[in-house]
Amino acid sequence: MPVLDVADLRVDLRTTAGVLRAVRGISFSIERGETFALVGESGSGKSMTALALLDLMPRNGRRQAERIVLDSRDLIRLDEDELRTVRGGTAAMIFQEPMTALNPVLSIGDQMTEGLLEHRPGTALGEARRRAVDLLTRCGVAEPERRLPQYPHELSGGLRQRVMIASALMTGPKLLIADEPTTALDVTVQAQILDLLRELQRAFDLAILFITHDLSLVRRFAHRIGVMYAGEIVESGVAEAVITAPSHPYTRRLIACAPDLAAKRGHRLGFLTGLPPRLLGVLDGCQFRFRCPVVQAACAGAIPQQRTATGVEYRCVQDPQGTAGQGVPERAAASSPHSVGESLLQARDVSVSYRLRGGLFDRSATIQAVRGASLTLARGEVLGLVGESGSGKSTLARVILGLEVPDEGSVTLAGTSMRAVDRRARARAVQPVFQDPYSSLNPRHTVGAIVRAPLDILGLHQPKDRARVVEQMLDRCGLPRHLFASYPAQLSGGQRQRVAIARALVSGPSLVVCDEPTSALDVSIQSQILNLLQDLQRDLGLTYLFISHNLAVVRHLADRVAVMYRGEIVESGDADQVFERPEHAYTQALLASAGRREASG
Amino acid sequence: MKQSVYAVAFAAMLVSGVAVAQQQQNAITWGLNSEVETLDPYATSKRTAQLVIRNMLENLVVRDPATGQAKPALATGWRWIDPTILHLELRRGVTFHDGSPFTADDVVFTVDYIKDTANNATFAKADYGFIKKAEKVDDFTVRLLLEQPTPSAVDQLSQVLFIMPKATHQKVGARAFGAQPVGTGPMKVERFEAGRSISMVRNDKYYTAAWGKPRLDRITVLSITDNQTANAEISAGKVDFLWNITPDQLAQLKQARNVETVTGGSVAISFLSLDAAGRAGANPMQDKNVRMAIAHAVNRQAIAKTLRGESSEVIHSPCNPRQFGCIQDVAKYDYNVAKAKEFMAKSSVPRGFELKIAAFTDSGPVAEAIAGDLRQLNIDAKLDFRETSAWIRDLFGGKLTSAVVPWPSNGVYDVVAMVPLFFTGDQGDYTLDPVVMDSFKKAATIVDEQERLKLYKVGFDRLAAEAYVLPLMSGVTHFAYRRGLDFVLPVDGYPILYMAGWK
Amino acid sequence: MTETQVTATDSIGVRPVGLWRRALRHPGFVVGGVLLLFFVLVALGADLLAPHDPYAQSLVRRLRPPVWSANGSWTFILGTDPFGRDYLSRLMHGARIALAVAFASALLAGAIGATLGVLAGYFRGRVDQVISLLISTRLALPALLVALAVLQVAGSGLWIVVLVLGSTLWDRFAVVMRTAVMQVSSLDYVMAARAAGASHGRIMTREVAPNVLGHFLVVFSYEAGQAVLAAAALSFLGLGIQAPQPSWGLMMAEGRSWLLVNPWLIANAGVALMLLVLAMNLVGDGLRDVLTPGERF
Amino acid sequence: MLALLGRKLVEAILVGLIISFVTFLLVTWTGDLAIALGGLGASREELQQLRTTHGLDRPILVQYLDWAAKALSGDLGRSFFSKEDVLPLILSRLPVTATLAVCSIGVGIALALPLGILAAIRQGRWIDHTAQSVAAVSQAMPSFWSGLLLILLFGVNLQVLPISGYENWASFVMPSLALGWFVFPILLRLLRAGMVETLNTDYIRTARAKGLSPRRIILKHALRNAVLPVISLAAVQFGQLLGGSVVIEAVFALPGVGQLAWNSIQRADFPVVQAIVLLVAVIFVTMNLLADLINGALDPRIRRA
Repeated sequence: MPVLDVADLRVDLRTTAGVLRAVRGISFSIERGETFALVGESGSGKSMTALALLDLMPRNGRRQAERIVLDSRDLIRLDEDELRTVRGGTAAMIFQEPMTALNPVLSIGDQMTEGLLEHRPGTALGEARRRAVDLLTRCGVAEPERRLPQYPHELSGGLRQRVMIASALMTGPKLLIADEPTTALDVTVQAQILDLLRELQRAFDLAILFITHDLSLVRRFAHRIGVMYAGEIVESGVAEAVITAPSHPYTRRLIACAPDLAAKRGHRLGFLTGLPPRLLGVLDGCQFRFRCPVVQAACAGAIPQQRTATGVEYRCVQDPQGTAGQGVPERAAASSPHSVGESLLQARDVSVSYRLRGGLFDRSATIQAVRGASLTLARGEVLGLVGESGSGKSTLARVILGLEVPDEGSVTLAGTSMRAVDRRARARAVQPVFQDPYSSLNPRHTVGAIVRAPLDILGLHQPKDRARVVEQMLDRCGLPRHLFASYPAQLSGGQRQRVAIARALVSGPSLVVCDEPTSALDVSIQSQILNLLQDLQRDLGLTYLFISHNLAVVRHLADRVAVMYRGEIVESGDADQVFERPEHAYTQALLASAGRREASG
Repeated sequence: MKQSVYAVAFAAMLVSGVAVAQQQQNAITWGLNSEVETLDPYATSKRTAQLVIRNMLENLVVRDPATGQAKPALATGWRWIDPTILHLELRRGVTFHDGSPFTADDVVFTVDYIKDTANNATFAKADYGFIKKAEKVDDFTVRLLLEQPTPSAVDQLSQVLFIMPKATHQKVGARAFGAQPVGTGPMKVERFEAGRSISMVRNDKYYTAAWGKPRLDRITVLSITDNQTANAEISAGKVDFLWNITPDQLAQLKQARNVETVTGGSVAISFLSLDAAGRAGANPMQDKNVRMAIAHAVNRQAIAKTLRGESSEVIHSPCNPRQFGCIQDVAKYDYNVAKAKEFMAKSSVPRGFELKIAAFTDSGPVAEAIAGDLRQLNIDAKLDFRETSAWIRDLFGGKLTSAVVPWPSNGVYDVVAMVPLFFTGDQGDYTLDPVVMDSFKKAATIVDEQERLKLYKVGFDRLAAEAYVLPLMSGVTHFAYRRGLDFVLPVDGYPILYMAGWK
Repeated sequence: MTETQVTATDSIGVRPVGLWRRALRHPGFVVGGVLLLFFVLVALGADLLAPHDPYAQSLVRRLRPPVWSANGSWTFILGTDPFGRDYLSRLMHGARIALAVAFASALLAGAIGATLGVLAGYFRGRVDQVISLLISTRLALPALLVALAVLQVAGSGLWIVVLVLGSTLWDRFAVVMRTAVMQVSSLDYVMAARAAGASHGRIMTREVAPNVLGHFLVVFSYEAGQAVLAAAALSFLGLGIQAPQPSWGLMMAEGRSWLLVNPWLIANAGVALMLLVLAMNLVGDGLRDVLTPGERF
Repeated sequence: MLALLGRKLVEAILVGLIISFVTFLLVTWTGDLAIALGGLGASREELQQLRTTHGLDRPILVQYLDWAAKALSGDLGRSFFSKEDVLPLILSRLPVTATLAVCSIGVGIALALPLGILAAIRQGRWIDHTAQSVAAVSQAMPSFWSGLLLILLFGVNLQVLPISGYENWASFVMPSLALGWFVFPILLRLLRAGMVETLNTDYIRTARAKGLSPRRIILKHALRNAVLPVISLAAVQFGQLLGGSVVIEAVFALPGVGQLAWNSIQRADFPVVQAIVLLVAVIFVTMNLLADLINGALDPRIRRA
């Protein structure tokens, strides 16, 4: 008998625009000691499913289900008070953001024990604390007694997530719901947390519902996978089967979209056209049909049927035979190798430090963001700069963009020192593309105006020609023409990133600094942008400094790689060499973590 | 009026429990519409403060509240040796509150103190300008040497010159004295909270004065600057006595049981000062036509009756008819807007101008009413309401284009108590007319009454003909007190509380 | 900024419902807006709408009660004041003064505060430290006392009041604008503009200013209300706007002597004042919810 | 925490210095002190003499340093008017105003706390709308007006409270209500906003996922966080009330600092005004420091920083 058995779960959200069908009739079950992963892009309904199980949806949410049986109690039939005994009792939950999921003003010990004291009234405080210490030890927290009186801000992100996990296990739950528990963590920490979860699962015979957007993550970690799209589980089955032999067109495309750490650079990623549907009002037919490469007329009217293939179940209007082959990702079209030219940019011994909380009088607290970093970029190459959060890679990027003056060291651009270059000349040579598509475009200007601004500032082209130049660039970046007069708020994240790229390129720079340009995007959109960047580089002969924490993306794009750790560049060299024969211990650890995360079985 | 029912009910319902207690304790509480910051008569710029101080520090003579005649106080007798020398016999056996004896030295000390500019005595010029110096003849005889013949000197001495003990004052200094004054008066200070309250108890060693001995054990003075509060408090019996209330307060209190209201005379008047001399800078007041227009445009009758009281009369010269030398038989300006407009049309500013009328305390409404009337002439007149001291400072500093001047003459029954201040080229003179100046200056130095009257006639005629100022109305003093208080209505409007008692 | 945000949805950017339509759905904004519009119309049309000359005084008809009172009459709907002037007409002309003071003071305060706030928020560092010190100083100064003292010395008049209020009410503008500008100027599009070679002037006017205009408007409507209250307090104490001008604060001060017998003298002007300030605050709340959602003011 | 406090202290001292200099300049520029000292009758020569004896003819900076040195030793000069020492004069009035401020803040908090919490947890419901409407109305009422209405109600119609003056605790009831009524919406808005924000945080979701009771979640987890800024605000409000109680003290004839300030302003008694402004500023800055200390004690992020 499964620990959790969910049948036909639906969640509706009342919004100003109408009723949003966030979850549309999903069913799944999880056995004791089993991990079931719900995978999907943002808005697919995976997190809402997690919240709906224990009725923790936002105020505007309503859930409905045939049954949600947890440990032989049907949660759908429990009232609020009874549900409270389940929450944190039989089922515990951990969340994505360890930085915000703990109450900042309460001590760790207090937060760990309060759930137990609430669920088992009579428990002595000493006993609860002993259990907390015990669990912290099991979760790999050093000096657990010392942690109890501490406050969340005194712990690192990884440690907090361990505390969260320990805290969740206090009452000995049978089901652990983990909502993107590693997403906010650095690669090395991610691997540790996943190891920990697996270990605890074995020790406590836990059933785990694992929510994630990261397909590569679940391959090794989950026993079974459910792929969600538009509020439905479109395909589910044994993890290995779903990853290696997907049947649903969406799953196939999704897997093709993800860059692979093991693959060599140069190939094109698969992609999904279009955008996920808005799930408002009455929905009919297959909701994937708008993006489906094998769509047929029947898809609009019929309800997708449950079909079975080897090791997987999936829902599709069409027969599996009909769709086979067509969903095969185009991995083939490899781009021609770049012609790498003379040196374009040289950064030598760059150091940058920041003053923390500077007052008029104390300037003691400084942090060294970049220490003596040097790198060179040859014309026409892609240099990948990798590192974890806080490694100083974005600061270095700002120095190269001329937006920050280094304390020490120099940056030379095409032979002239950055200090000697005036801001216009610098702007014509280097341009940035930033991470967050939501803050990189001024919401008060139209797309056309945003892309045109650099031309006005730099006085490029005749004023009357500028509109045409802008249009050409936007066309080139693949933005539909009808959006040229729109405001950023009317654009999707991917479209915004296209605009940001067009803005960077419109003034014809030779170097583009891409600072995590796809980190905020879903995998299917990320692949579109990566492909676009690749095309533009080839067509315009651009040089990229490509900054990312995502090794697979760097691997996919970069000719050469530099690894940054605590403000220093610890290793750099040819991409293949660094990825295959890392020399520095940190690089090795980084690659090992990423590999462990993804390695099969 | 429906709302007034509240007031009546309010007053009626609060039966005089407190008052009974007060009467049993033989004490009264005065709700003073002003704040007393110091009890040093030479540091305060407020006449009202002097009214309080008078209970503790005595003058040489006292004015009989019923007749207005000067009666012996610290001086038992006086005579003129010549028009500029006043010879005074002092009372023997009087002691100050601290036990020190009162002698001629104290009088000389007091005059010297005032005359020493280092001490910055307030009113040094206005009140004591006529005194040159004091000379001790023997321990109980002094002579006041005057600057010029001053017929009203004895009357003035009943209002000014508060005698301070030489030894004590020199020992403690002016500041300590202001907080804890030591005098010979019928009351001595018990507790003084600057700006809030003064509580005084009877001086049992007080001599038997011409009017008798003090009857009250205690007099408390509470500062209540808000009229409505004052009304409420007297109706509730928390306060027994109010002085100088407004006609509106009077109307409201008339309906209150247990409160008696009386209206007494006063030698005060109000006039509208106009900067005809241009002291505050060039201004339309320098134009005679404008002044005539203003004189015709203000409905003084209505203002006097409504804002001062039924017994207030419109005056035509800036002096009280009760004062010697006050000539009211001069050119008169009736309320006639048409005529006013004619003058205005003839003036240098036919289209009007902006005017600020400075006023303080209960002159505010008068100034506002005048401003309202002047708007008929297209004069954009505004009330410039100020705190008393600030108003005094600026009026005498020559900074006010126009101001409502309420002048109490310090209760002196002679125009000499006000004319020199405003019309003889002094700080308060916005007229600076040689004819007026000469005649008034001369009149002050002459003893012959007929001669003086003639000279005053010349001066007041000139004032009226030129409309240098707009005389408004005579003052009225309204009192309210708890029924049962035995209080003599003073002819000059200045209450002497230590003479009061409960029936 | 975490590098691994997965919060961004890539669904079609839903076209935001127009600001106007959202504003019109905000009940507070609608009520406040209608009230404010009413006051503005009354103020503008006071000459036509007022039944009498607000200055026409007649001491014989003083203190007539309002129409609903037993002795009231329709000639003087809200009665007459202690000088026999028509209360309603004065109330209407008073709206003019109140609005003039409100808008002019808030505008002046806004000019001072926004300039300081934008400079501090944009340039940060030393500039910010100096301006922050200035703001702290301003906050520590008892504004009302200083205003009273300055008015006492500088004299009276509408424009002096505006000057005094404008130079004391700027702190909230500065604080809010500073924070808002700091937030905006740390956004990537400002970085992009800098990278594109734009000058500080261009960045402040084209990139930053349009995005903090909402904050300015919100603070403006609150501070306009504050200015009305402050001006009334000054008038009530007898400083600032002087009689016989029909300032509401003055009318209340005048009515105070009649609190026991004619409470309507105070009540009616007070209600008018309260409604105007309420209108401004409601509009402010509405603008806050619509223009700067999620911000506290 | 210590570093933060040190920085705040430096800022406080700087603010004090600036304000002292500004007020000093105001006093020096706004009137001829010699005339103020000399009174009405002073002649030109006398004035000149006064200037020399009081050092009014020296450079302004010298005069300021002289004044500041005295001020630091507690000598804030003498009243032009009552010739009394300024500091004891003000200190004698301070208890009244401080009591009023404390009571007003008390009234404000007593109203804001339950209403703010209720409004936040019933966000969008009628109680929320009611609380916000009441706050909007009360924020639009000038405090002197509500004071007068209170007088009408309690003093005149019901006759249960003294109308004015200062005798006992009853004298503070109406003024505190009037001021507290004005302070309450500011506190309410902040508390409500803080509660709403806190209730939407991840850690509240964590607490809910732990199955804690709503009472515990609101009082222990949410309020602890939401109340932090309210404490700062209350301290700031306290400081502002000291300087802002002028009108209410005038309405109720409360003999506090406000009334003293107002009277002194009216009679151009600038040493008193100057000292009050300075004192209020110092108290304001001190209250801010105190609020930081309290916040530091309640918020571990600051305490251990």
